[in-house]
Amino acid sequence: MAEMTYRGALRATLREALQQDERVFLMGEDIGAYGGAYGVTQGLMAEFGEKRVKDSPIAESVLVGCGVGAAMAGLRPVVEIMSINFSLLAFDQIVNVAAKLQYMSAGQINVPLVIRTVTGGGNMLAATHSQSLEGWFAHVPGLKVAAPATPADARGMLAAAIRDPNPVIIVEHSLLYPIKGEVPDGPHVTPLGKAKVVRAGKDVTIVSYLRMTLTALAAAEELAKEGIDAEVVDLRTLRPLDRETFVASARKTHRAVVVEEGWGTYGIGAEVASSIASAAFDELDAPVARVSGEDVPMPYNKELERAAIPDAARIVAAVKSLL
Amino acid sequence: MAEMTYRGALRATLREALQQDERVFLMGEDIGAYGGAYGVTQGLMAEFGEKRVKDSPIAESVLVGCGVGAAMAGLRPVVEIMSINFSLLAFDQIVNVAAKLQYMSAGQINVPLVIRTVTGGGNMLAATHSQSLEGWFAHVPGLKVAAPATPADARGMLAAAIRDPNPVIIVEHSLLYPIKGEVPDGPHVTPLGKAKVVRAGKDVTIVSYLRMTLTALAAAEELAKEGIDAEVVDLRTLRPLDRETFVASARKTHRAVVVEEGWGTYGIGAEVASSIASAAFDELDAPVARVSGEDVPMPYNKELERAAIPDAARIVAAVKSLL
Amino acid sequence: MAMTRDEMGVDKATALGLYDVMVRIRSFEEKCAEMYGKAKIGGFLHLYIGEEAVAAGVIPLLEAQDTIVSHYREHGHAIARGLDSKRMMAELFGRATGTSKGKGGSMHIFDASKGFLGGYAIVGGMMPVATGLGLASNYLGTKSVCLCIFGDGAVNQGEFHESFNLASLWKLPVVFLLENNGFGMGTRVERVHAGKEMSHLGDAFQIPSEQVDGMDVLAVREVAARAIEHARSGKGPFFLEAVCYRFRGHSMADAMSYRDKAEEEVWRRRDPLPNFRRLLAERRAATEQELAAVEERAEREMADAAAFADASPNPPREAMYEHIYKE
Amino acid sequence: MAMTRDEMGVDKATALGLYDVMVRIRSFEEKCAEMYGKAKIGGFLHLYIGEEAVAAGVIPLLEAQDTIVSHYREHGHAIARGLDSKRMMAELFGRATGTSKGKGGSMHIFDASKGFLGGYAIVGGMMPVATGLGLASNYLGTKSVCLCIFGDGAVNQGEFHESFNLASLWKLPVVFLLENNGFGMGTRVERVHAGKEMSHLGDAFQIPSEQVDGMDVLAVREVAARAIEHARSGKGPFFLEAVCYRFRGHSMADAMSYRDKAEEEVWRRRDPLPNFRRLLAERRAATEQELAAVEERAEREMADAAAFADASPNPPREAMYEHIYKE
Ligand SMILES: Cc1ncc(C[n+]2csc(CCOP(=O)(O)OP(=O)(O)O)c2C)c(N)n1
Ligand SMILES: Cc1ncc(C[n+]2csc(CCOP(=O)(O)OP(=O)(O)O)c2C)c(N)n1
Ligand SMILES: [Mg+2]
Ligand SMILES: [Mg+2]
Repeated sequence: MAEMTYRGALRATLREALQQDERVFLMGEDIGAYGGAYGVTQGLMAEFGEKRVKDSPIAESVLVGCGVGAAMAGLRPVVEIMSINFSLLAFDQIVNVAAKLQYMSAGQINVPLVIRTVTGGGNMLAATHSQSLEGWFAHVPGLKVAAPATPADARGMLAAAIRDPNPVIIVEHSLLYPIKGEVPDGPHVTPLGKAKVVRAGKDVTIVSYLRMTLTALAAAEELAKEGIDAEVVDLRTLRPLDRETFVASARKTHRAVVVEEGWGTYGIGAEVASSIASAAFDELDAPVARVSGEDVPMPYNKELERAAIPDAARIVAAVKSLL
Repeated sequence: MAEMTYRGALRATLREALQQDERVFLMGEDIGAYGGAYGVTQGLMAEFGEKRVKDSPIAESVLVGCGVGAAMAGLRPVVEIMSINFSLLAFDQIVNVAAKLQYMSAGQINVPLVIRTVTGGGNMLAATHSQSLEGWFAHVPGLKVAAPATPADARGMLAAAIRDPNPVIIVEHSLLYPIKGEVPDGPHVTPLGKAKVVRAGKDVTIVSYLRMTLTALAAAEELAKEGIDAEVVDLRTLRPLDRETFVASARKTHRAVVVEEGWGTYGIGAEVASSIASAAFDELDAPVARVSGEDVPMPYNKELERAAIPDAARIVAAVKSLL
Repeated sequence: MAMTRDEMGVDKATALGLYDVMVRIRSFEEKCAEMYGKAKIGGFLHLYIGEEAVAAGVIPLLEAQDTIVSHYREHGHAIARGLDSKRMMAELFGRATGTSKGKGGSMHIFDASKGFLGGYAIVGGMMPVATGLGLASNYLGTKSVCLCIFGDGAVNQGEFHESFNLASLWKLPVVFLLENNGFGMGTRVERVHAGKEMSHLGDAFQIPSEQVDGMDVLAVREVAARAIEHARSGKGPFFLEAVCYRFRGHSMADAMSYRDKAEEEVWRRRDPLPNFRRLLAERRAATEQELAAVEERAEREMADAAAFADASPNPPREAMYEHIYKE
Repeated sequence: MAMTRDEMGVDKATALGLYDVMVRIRSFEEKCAEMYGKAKIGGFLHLYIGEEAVAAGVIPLLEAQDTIVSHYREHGHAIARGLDSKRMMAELFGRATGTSKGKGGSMHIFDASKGFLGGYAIVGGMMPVATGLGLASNYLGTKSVCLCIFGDGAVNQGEFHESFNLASLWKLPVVFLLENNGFGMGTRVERVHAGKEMSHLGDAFQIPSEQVDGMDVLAVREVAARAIEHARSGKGPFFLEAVCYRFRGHSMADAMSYRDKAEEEVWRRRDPLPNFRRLLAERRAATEQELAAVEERAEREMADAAAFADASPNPPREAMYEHIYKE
């Protein structure tokens, strides 16, 4: 085990993949000379050269489509979209091309494409740079969507994504990049599609993902002080969605809160809550509570932005409302 | 009251708006000389000229963005995107521009833009032309999303959309165009944001929208034969979502089934089901059931396509599973 | 007098082969129209009739390792690439024996074994994909060329611009083949495109371009050979505009009220099939028997294809859930 | 000898006015940098320092009914358009007195009363919007021109192409102003754009283009006058490329390791402020006192702006829910 930042874990995985597999190459805006908007790819162009690490024009649609074509031809492109907010310009290539080629060709073609992108708010970047849109990709059959909350998962899930024969979108959170955590030594692969109980507890289940998992853990600590023992489930992969793990937890604790950073209405939490409410219908002692980002375009002002994103206090309050 | 097709009701409303308000103009691919891919705008270019009815290049992003700019400047553009599947190419203009300008300008600007588009399957158009993606727009604060199921609502809601100072997306279903129904004489406006009980019943609530409302009504007839009295709620507007109406119904009947044509996972039904499960927690006698399109890219083959889209039998079965 | 190789630029066998491709395409398309009339084929059906000289002029020049991505009007390209007409027809019938086991339909013909990497039904959507196939060729050093086929409608999409830029920037071996048939659905090119000549759109990206008469299979072939050679030799993309005309409606649903009958007549007189047939006969490149044999063979082939399709089973219901993810 | 109007193409008062605009822009930007250092400003802050001659050369030529849409590096454009520096600074501070009540920030400055219809932070996103503003001008017959400002990075986006085509096709009165400062973030133009000269991108659309030295305010002004006149007279769009340089990093977070110091030095010697100041003095278009007064006034103005912003309240929490929908 070594301590690594989330950013460092991602970079180590990319390096490793570049070293081990000639078919792997990286492509994205400012990932080379600049080192990536968030520094994840720092140094990789210098190390691997421009064939393996490609600075692309600001043209998200061809950026993704080029990755799709290369993946069809047997390469393993890892495309960085600087922000998930910019992925809207590549939506057609992702949803209508990457996700569907395998199906439309009845398996003649597969698209082992990885898209890394950054989601979420908290940096005062306002409405067009701060939304959490990963739920849209998670709606699409043919895509996988991973959202690692820890350096270990970032390493393991990115490695899994690069090995996966399907298009995988990895959503990262800019506020997680500097966060440190233990990472197993050497390469490791975290299977996609498995949620994880990251804190065991018996009184209530808190289901969340990405940065909100950390917030949920903080809330659990708060609750512990008041004698409430929360179990925290990290979804880790949004598609395929591992319902079993969180439903089992809710069945055990009889209460559940679902937390997400994005907009609530038609959000990720709706699917999770409705899954729990159905599957654990007879075991629930209270309605499933949902905590989400406010249904507003992200405001720039720091205080408003903070208020628009769930914090531990809101999760604590939601838990208490169920008791 | 007069009998009109859904297509005719839309066309009548467009004509009326073009006649009454000089600021209204239509823009879209093949809406003029060709009359619209589904014939909704047939004859309007001949009647109103090319200033008011504009054939655009196949370039969805500038099509929508042009509408946004014109709306900002005080016009009332009604933009047709031939299929909701093509709206992915305009996603950024819809989500990051149309929906957010009012907010980012703190109300200095508003965008009275109407986007009409066609959603859903059933015509053997396969995976890139048959998906139901309106839930994505319904997730976005700043947008309104209307989905009329009847000629009367098509007329009233399109009229409301054209009067609305906000961006409104109207999703139509190609299989509804030829369907006839009673439409009030003269102009009428159906307020956006109000669901409707389209069939009263006491044993179970079926919530749906657009074409699935017709399927739900058919299922209700089937159920009636077996002595099961279903109440059918048509959502009509996906955003703002009128939770009160369907929650009240579920509270009354103690059972609910949510039906949608699109993919189930992270679908519209998740929000509706989770809202009911929470708000009617103490009144429900069974978990909320969800019926949705299969989680697959739409297959071309007629039988597979039919199997991928909910029908009355599946709704009937879902209702019975709750009793 | 028998034609020499020089007079037509191709030898007899090749010339007859080009005719064969065109005839087989037309024959396939006419069979499709007939089968659509019988409701054996559903969805949107876009026929290639009138444009055969483009596919026949370009595609037989490709090598085995080359790839093709096309639009939804791709039957002709698939036939020219040597796809099995039986399996194609079965696909249009939605049958389990189809190229995509009935899940793709007319707009999504694939045969990866022949580098035919799909019909794409989102206008312009194949262009970014083509850049990636070009990139892979350079990356792996395979010298394969990607032929990217699209219509005049796609020229106005942003992806056209993005793909041209990237392909030129990275010197990707892509031949961009524009089939300019004068219309995108019911809209004339001039009503939606501001440029005088679409082929000029390559200039600002330093992509060499040529415009060619898409009704003349030999003219197309000549320019296409240069285009492919350019791409294969590492000089980057080439932009080839074939000016042509579709004789049928946009799809089977199209009544073509927007079309000028006189204009249509002019183009019909330029129909590549009878014209090339006449040329072959005049130049004695083929005997009447040989020509008739080609036609009869094609007709039989397509009748067989329809029979094969019709006798094929529908996919089982479980097929719906297959090929979404690969293990 | 005092300069005549002819020698500079503008009269004394106008010339001093141009200097005033440039100085005020720089002064505003330097105050921003200072306030960002004090954490009064958050998020991404993109400074316009070095590019002042572009805004000052073009924007004062616009009329009251004209509109502007710009990118996220738009402070200079807003100042040149006459927006209140106090309310702009308050916006950057996120305060309730800001142009967008603190909800937009640096990248989203709006003042609809001045036709300043926004900073857009999605690269290329303002271009389609500009076509709509142009359309409205023609539709309503207002003769207003839309100035659409974007960077070299946006040129590679598909929306550039779509917007050029539509604007030319429908003869929309849009002046497309490209601020080519040589870099998109840390990437040099040549590494991501395949063309030799971006200004040629208008050719295929029949859009007249000109390239101008963006460090020379008078040169910019001269070409801009023609561009605006062209658009206003109903001839359709004009494409103006101003070649310039940004003296600071892409945003405050940028260490500029990718930049060539020698190149930077060359450009710094072309700094439009001292150069234009020297010209004004040489030509006796302004006295040292007048010039110093401009500078002092600007400094005071921006200090006042910062003080105003700092004294302004944060928006109340409820403001978060306002302006999502209009009743
Ligand atoms: C992005 C997108 N917009 C609209 C359509 C609907 N559509 C299908 S084909 C077509 C016309 C395309 O014309 P062109 O590219 O010239 O090809 P042709 O049909 O003439 O071969 C349109 C508008 C689509 N499939 N995709
Ligand atoms: C669609 C999109 N992709 C990427 C970004 C991130 N980004 C912001 S500014 C920028 C560089 C833009 O460069 P340019 O257009 O030349 O403008 P400049 O900053 O030089 O003024 C990038 C890549 C973005 N905002 N939007
Ligand atoms: Mg065409
Ligand atoms: Mg730049």
